[in-house]
Amino acid sequence: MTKVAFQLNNVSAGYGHTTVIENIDFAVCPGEKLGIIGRNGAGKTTTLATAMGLTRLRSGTIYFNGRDVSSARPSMRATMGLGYVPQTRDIFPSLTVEENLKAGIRRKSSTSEASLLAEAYQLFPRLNERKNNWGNELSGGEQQMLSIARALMGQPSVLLLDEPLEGLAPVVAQEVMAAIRFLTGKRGIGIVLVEQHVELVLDFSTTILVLERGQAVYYGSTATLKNEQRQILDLSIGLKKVPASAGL
Amino acid sequence: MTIMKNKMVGFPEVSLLVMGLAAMWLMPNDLSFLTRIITSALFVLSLDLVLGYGGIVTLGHAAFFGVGAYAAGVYAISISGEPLTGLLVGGVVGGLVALVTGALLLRTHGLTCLMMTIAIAQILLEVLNKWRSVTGGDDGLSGIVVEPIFGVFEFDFMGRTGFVYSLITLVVCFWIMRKLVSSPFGLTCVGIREDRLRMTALGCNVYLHALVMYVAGGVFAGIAGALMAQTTQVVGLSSLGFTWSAEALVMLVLGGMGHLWGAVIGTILFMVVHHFASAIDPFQWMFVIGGLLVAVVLLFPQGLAQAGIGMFQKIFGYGRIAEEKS
Amino acid sequence: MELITSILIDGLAYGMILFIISVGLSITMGLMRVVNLAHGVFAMLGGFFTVAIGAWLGLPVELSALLAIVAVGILALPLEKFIFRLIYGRSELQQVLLTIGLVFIGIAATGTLFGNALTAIQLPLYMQQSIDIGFRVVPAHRVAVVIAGFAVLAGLWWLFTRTRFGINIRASVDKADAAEAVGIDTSKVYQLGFMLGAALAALGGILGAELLPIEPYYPLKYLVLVLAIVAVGGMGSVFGSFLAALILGTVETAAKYLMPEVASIVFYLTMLAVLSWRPQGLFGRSG
Amino acid sequence: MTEALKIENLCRNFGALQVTDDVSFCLEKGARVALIGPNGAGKTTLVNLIAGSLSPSSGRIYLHQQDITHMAQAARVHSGLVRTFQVTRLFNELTVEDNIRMAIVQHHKQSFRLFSPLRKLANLDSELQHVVDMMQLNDVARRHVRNLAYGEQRLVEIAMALALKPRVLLLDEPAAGVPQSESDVVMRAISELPEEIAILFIEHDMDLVFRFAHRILVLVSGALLLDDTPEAVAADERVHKLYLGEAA
Amino acid sequence: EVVKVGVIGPFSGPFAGAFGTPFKQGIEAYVEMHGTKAGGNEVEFIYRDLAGPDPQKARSLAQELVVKDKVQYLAGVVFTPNALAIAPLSQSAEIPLVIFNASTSVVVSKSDYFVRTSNTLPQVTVPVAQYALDQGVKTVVTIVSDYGPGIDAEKAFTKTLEGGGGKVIEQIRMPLNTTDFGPFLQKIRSIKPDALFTFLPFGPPTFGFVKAYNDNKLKDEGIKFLGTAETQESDLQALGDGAIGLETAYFYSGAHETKENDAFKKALKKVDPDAIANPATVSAFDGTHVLYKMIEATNGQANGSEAVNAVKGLSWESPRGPVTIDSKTRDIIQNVYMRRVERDSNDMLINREFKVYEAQPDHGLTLGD
Ligand SMILES: Nc1ncnc2c1ncn2[C@@H]1O[C@H](COP(=O)(O)OP(=O)(O)OP(=O)(O)O)[C@@H](O)[C@H]1O
Ligand SMILES: Nc1ncnc2c1ncn2[C@@H]1O[C@H](COP(=O)(O)OP(=O)(O)OP(=O)(O)O)[C@@H](O)[C@H]1O
Ligand SMILES: CC(C)C[C@H](N)C(=O)O
Ligand SMILES: [Mg+2]
Ligand SMILES: [Mg+2]
Repeated sequence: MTKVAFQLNNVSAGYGHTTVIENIDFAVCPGEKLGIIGRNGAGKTTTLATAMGLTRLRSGTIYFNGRDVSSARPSMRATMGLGYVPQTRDIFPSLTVEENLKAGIRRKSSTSEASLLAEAYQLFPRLNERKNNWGNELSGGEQQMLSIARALMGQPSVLLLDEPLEGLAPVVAQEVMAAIRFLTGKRGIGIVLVEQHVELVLDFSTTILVLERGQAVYYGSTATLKNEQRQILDLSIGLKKVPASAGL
Repeated sequence: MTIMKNKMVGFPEVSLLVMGLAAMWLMPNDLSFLTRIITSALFVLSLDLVLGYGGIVTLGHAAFFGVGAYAAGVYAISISGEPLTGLLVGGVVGGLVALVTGALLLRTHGLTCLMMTIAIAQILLEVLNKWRSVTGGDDGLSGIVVEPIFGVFEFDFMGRTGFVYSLITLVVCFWIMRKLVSSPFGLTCVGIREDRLRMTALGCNVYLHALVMYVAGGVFAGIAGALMAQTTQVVGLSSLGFTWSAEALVMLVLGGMGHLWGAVIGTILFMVVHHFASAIDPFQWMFVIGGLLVAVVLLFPQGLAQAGIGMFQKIFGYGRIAEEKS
Repeated sequence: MELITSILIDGLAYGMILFIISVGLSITMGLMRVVNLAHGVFAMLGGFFTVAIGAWLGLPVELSALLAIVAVGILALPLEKFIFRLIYGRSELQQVLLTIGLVFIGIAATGTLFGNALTAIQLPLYMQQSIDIGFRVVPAHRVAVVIAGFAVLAGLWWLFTRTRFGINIRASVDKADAAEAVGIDTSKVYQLGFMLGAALAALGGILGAELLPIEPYYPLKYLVLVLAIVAVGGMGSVFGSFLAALILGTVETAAKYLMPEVASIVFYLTMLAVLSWRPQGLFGRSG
Repeated sequence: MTEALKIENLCRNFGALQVTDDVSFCLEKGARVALIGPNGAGKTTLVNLIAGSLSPSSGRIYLHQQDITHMAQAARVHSGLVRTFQVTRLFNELTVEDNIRMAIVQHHKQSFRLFSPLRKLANLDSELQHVVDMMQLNDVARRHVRNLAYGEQRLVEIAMALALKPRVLLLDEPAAGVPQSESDVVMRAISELPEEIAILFIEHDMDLVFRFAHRILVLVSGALLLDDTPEAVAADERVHKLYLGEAA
Repeated sequence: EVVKVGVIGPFSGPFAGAFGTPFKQGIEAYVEMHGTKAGGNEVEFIYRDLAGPDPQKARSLAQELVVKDKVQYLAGVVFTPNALAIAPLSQSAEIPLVIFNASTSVVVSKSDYFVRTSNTLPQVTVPVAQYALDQGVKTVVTIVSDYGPGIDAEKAFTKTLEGGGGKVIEQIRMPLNTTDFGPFLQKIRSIKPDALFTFLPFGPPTFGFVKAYNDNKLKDEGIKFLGTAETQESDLQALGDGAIGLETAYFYSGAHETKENDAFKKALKKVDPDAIANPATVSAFDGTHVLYKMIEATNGQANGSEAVNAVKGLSWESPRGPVTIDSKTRDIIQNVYMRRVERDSNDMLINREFKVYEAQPDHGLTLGD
């Protein structure tokens, strides 16, 4: 069995007096593709933010490369190789596009700045065109690209993606998915993907976590869910059918 | 921060009046101090309109207080010593100055607006300073004599009439302001405070609303200034100085802005602490007031009024009235 | 002609002092988004420490000034950690209130420690000279301030636009969470940024002491002046502060030569005019 | 056919970048038109221009035959031209109800009623309830917006637009961040709006576009590439290449 | 019987160093030397803080002291507007106020119960002008802070100088918040008068002005410095070597050599080892003397008119020299000394007296406007 890269153990978290997620468990191995789905407000974002250390942990433990990082600062986790693409994109408005990318480079990176930048621009040529613009001058989709590219600059070994395709044109979305597949396959990066497009997640992931009101209602192989436990999808996600789009 | 919080107390004006009369009865020898608290409270309330409800950051609000005070003073000296019209004159002049200056500076916001308010107040101060023949320059305007109210109640040496007169003025103004902030206009101003651009997209003329609120603040500040001029019979340049603006801001944030009671409580607290700290040890009172400020910001970021109400609700089990009623 | 040259020379020298004093605030306020009205406390402490260290260790003033700047930087550390950290991201007004509180405490504390009188930093002899340029003289320390001003400007420009630290600090301020998530240790960045601001304030306090003498009320007295420069320059723009300081300095100087009685009105009118023309300040970015 | 909104030769540039390039089109009463295009094509900019938060370098905009090119943004809203934002902009410190009330007050131009209490405003409650029902916000109506999940916030965003009783509605990615299952709620609410409202919506989700749009505008590099029926757009080679990619 | 005296002054704020603290020290030095009793009555001082010119607050502080604390006397007051604000109250309540500073001529006439132990500006500027004439100074530029006292000084100086055949060729009024004095002094340098006459409020402005005078080498150009309070003791050491040689006219020098002054300085050191003997300290010291005399005369009973009458015409040897309370104006009549700054044997800067203008009244009233 492959070594677990990143693991949440019985984790609960929340804001103020309310607990938003409860007793969540999951583990990601190098190269593994974990999908998280759930309704609006089910706690997907909270789960990723807790994994990153941005939301305070109520109880439970988080391991990264065998180390207990439950109380480590987010920057510490990032330095250890945990990447995060937030749902809100969080571009730095007073940095230019290129500076935004540079901000993502880790301190002890072995690869040179230039080659990291080149790679990012290759993935998103659009960013190259806009590299001297301020972060807040980008269009919504461009910001999304920048946010993904910035996370990749840190050469993460595990990458947390919160709805990375939102606002991307279909062509670009396909390219991004291709890039992510490439990263898991060739580089062995573990991926945790939160997405609204259930079909896409079902198609992409090997393991899946289904959340309902902050609780895990399913955690296991995607195939099993698809083939044997379809009713969970109907109940939790309210997903009836995804109509094939008008003949396209 | 819902706008309906002022419903908390059934009849705020009655409570205010009772509180004031009780203070008068308890501290008959402190009337001049109490009167000063009242005029200051009215001034801080007017600042609350502008800042707490209008979201206009200002450190030049004393300008309206000052011109109101000078206007009332000059009116009393050279036109008529009748006090009520004097208040009116102060309010009108304060409002007019707010209208003219607001028209200029409300196109900006944040630090820029703040600095412009400072600059405008400073310029007005310089102008009044130079205009010695009317204002007395830096010697101040003295010799203000006010006639008895309704020709009956004479302003006495002990300051009893002055106190009751100020208290009633405060209560009436408080009532008007409370109406103002719980109206649709009040809600709109809160929206502007939170996000101007969003309000524009809702079809709101941000500039005009801000200006109206600013003028309202100017009117009440002018009335407060006039009240001060009438009860102390002198007006000095410090009445429109930076320090006075800053002090009012401190009082407001102490009590909690966006909340009329906050303005009143903040004023009382600050002035009482200042008064006693500086009477006990005038040499070191700054430690006390400085420490108080730091402590309040760190411990009660919503201001003391809000913290007090929270405590009250906890103890008496009121629950979350404010949120649910709105 | 001589008049114009005189105005320009004096305006430059005055403007540079204003720049050096306010640039630290421009950094804490613009880059770190903390409305730090207690900025002047650091400047004042720079002055007091210089004198105290000089008297205590018997060092020449240049050295004690250096030590004083370091000392203020170090003093800023616990302040950042235990107080300022709690108010990052709070509303501007809360920051205003808390830092005014700190100003009061600072005034009372320095009054108690160093006395209420004014404390003069004795300049080294070569700084007390004046340089004769024919039709007039220019005091040597003003020349030194002008040089120091340019050095600070260049140094900061390099630091903020050409180094990783510059990226880190701007990123941390924009979105602290996101900065953490990409591996920037924001608390360290804030600490360094804050120390830098405080140290620059101290430098400004020391270099500017000839015009704005060191005394306990310093932080309150020159607050508006310093804020004016930051606002006119545009928050967070070092170059903006520089230009604003020069413009306001020159305008005020010109008024002093030509119509002294209204010099301060002219200063405020200029400020009003610039701000109505460019509400975000000369070099501020909107949004 | 009655035209609700007409755009003529609209242009706008940021420095050297031509973001809107000679765009002309027309929306009739009751139109349900989708605006699609690659990221950074200038869709949001176009909405900004029409709504009046940006001013065009040249060209004209007509609302119900009236030239509004130089009309202030607020005035356009009162003439019935309403927009939503790609990234939600709500009053986070207020409750959902107060957010919607805010819009209702503006719509009725009641905001200069200085001294009469809010609750005395006629129809306030019924209109509020209507909008809340329409967007299925009953459960969260009294919560502070800042405590809502992103998807829920999107619904509030649209609710506010509806409270303004628009005649022409510009929606910038209304369903972004709303889970698939619930995006139906959003789109259905929108499509069920009274017939006479003309709607222009930006959307990257092709399912929604093809389900709800009667007509599609394709914007590429600031210029209008196509203005046609969904069938024609779906069949167009260029659209596939530039935007949809192979999968759709 | 305890007699209470309310002292109003800037005990906090920017003026605390120059006025508030010296007031307190002066009072305490007097008590140190003469005990806490005046004619068998225990005297109690109540201090109230009034940081700057703020007439409204002045008035309410005074009212409170009278109404609540039941003081029989008021004392202190640095700023003219504050004194003017107290006048109606003092008049109607018949409460004497001994003014320790406020120095505009008109102040004392505003209430029959005001007595002043400091000075007026004309009182000290007329002698400077006479001195200038004596020295053969022909042309002068006056440069004063643009506020009441500054303008008083400018007028008194100009009138006296021009009356004696001199000429004021330019009058500059500097805004109160000026920090950079360089341009003003450059301007004077280019005008090249024989001397400049200046008046500035104490503290930072004085410091900046004297610095600028040196930096711009006006002395080298032969432009004499004529001032009044600029070199007063609380600022003097901070001025440094640049102050050496400056000539000013004022009513008190710490270096005044009499046994009264020595005793005063000794008492002051006992009160506070760091205390500096300052004009403000002496005014408070002498003011306390006046208060004691009033309390003695009324035997601790509240009687404003009797108290004030008792000190009209009162003469005594003050640390500053011989003084008298003018029985008509209730203002102080005193010597004005020309002093020059030098270093004493302890290497401290001092104001060395070198010429005396004896028994100067307040010239403000005689000069008119
Ligand atoms: N800062 C916060 N404070 C309080 N409650 C919050 C906060 N952020 C989120 N919540 C609440 O926590 C719950 C889970 O939110 P979360 O953002 O994790 O949901 P999600 O599954 O990511 O939803 P979406 O699909 O809309 O992005 C929601 O009910 C939300 O209202
Ligand atoms: N203020 C600005 N300054 C410079 N360029 C800008 C500015 N605002 C937008 N742009 C650029 O204009 C182009 C169009 O932006 P716009 O937001 O309209 O795109 P969009 O079509 O809405 O894209 P998306 O689908 O990604 O939201 C983008 O390339 C963007 O970077
Ligand atoms: C600061 C002082 C010189 C003030 C002055 N004595 C006055 O009467 O106002
Ligand atoms: Mg989410
Ligand atoms: Mg867009």
